[in-house]
Amino acid sequence: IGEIRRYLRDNNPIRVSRSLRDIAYKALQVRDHLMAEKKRENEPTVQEIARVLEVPKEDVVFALDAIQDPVSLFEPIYN
Amino acid sequence: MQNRMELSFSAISSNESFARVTVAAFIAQIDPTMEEITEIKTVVSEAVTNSIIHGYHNQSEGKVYITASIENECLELIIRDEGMGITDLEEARQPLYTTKPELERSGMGFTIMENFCDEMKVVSEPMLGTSIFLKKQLSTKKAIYN
Amino acid sequence: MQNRMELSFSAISSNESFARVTVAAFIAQIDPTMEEITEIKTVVSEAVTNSIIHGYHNQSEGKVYITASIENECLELIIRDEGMGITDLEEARQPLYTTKPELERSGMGFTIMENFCDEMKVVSEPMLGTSIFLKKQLSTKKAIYN
Ligand SMILES: Nc1ncnc2c1ncn2[C@@H]1O[C@H](COP(=O)(O)OP(=O)(O)O)[C@@H](O)[C@H]1O
Ligand SMILES: Nc1ncnc2c1ncn2[C@@H]1O[C@H](COP(=O)(O)OP(=O)(O)O)[C@@H](O)[C@H]1O
Ligand SMILES: [Mg+2]
Ligand SMILES: [Mg+2]
Repeated sequence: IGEIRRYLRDNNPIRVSRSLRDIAYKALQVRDHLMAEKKRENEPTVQEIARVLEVPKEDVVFALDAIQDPVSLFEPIYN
Repeated sequence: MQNRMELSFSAISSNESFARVTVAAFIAQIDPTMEEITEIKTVVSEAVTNSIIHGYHNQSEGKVYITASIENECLELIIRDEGMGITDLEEARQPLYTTKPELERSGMGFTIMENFCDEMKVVSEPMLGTSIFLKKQLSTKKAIYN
Repeated sequence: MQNRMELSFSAISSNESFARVTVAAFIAQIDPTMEEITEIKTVVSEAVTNSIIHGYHNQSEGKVYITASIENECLELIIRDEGMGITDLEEARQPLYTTKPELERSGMGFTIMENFCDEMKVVSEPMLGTSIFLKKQLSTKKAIYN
């Protein structure tokens, strides 16, 4: 099993694209959690989310871009 | 204190998300909300896309230039190209006006930039290029916790 | 095809993680492995920190300049400052050599950069500044699925 694991690790390294998506989904979960928890009006800031995830805030921004859904951004303007 | 950065990159569309992330990471330092980040990323996307597809006609030669500075939670952005420029600026800024109707979201770039920022100025010279000056006041932490 | 970017920013330490993410976002386009991106971020951190704390003595005046280009999955990085420069380069590059022993990981910056890259060249001129030239070959996805 150790050998298989090593084979998988050496031959199928985790690509950045996947890791970014993982961080991004976690960031969204944290955001929702913070919003529900505090019943607040304002969205949490990037820094608050970064603190929970224990990564630099720049990394949160970077990761979120990987799952950005551009279409949804424009709905408020068209409506 | 003022913090400043200048960026230039090859005018190819795979650099759009790079440009967006760079500006967003720069302003991450002053702790914006997710919403502000999204707005700024959208604005950068629109301006950079315009430079690449209209300014340089997707020719992949040429560069896009971005300057960002932050002072007192106010972001100033300049997005510039040395492309073909715009002949009739007033017309170009009209909602839904586009010279490339085959694209998605046609004609809304300038309208989006104007809406997501507090100030927008466009300077363009045919054959010399286009510069977009944008200002956006970000909410401070103080304002949020008041 | 070559893709290129140039970045400059105020030499303040809050820009370190900005610089790291910017370079990471640039190379993310060719989807490197996590290990490669971690190495590159570390290298950028070391070089940028050196420019800020040694080159400019943490004076927050001055700028740090980064150029990155990718061609055939080979990354070329230049990280440059216009700070005080290094008098004895050979000595400076020795593992554990440092002029600021109070810092973390003292004296290992050059050693780390050298180890995480395929090539490193340092050019420095007292009173004019320091440039670090780095090359790193990244793995392609094709190579992996072979
Ligand atoms: N950087 C630029 N260089 C040249 N022309 C531009 C530039 N930016 C915008 N334009 C012109 O302005 C028009 C409107 O731009 P925009 O509102 O973003 O809509 P769209 O990009 O969908 O056409 C474009 O169709 C183009 O003719
Ligand atoms: N950009 C620079 N400008 C001036 N001096 C530098 C620069 N980079 C490195 N040095 C000198 O080289 C020494 C070794 O650098 P490094 O290996 O990164 O270790 P450290 O930063 O921990 O001192 C530094 O202590 C400093 O004297
Ligand atoms: Mg447009
Ligand atoms: Mg060092």
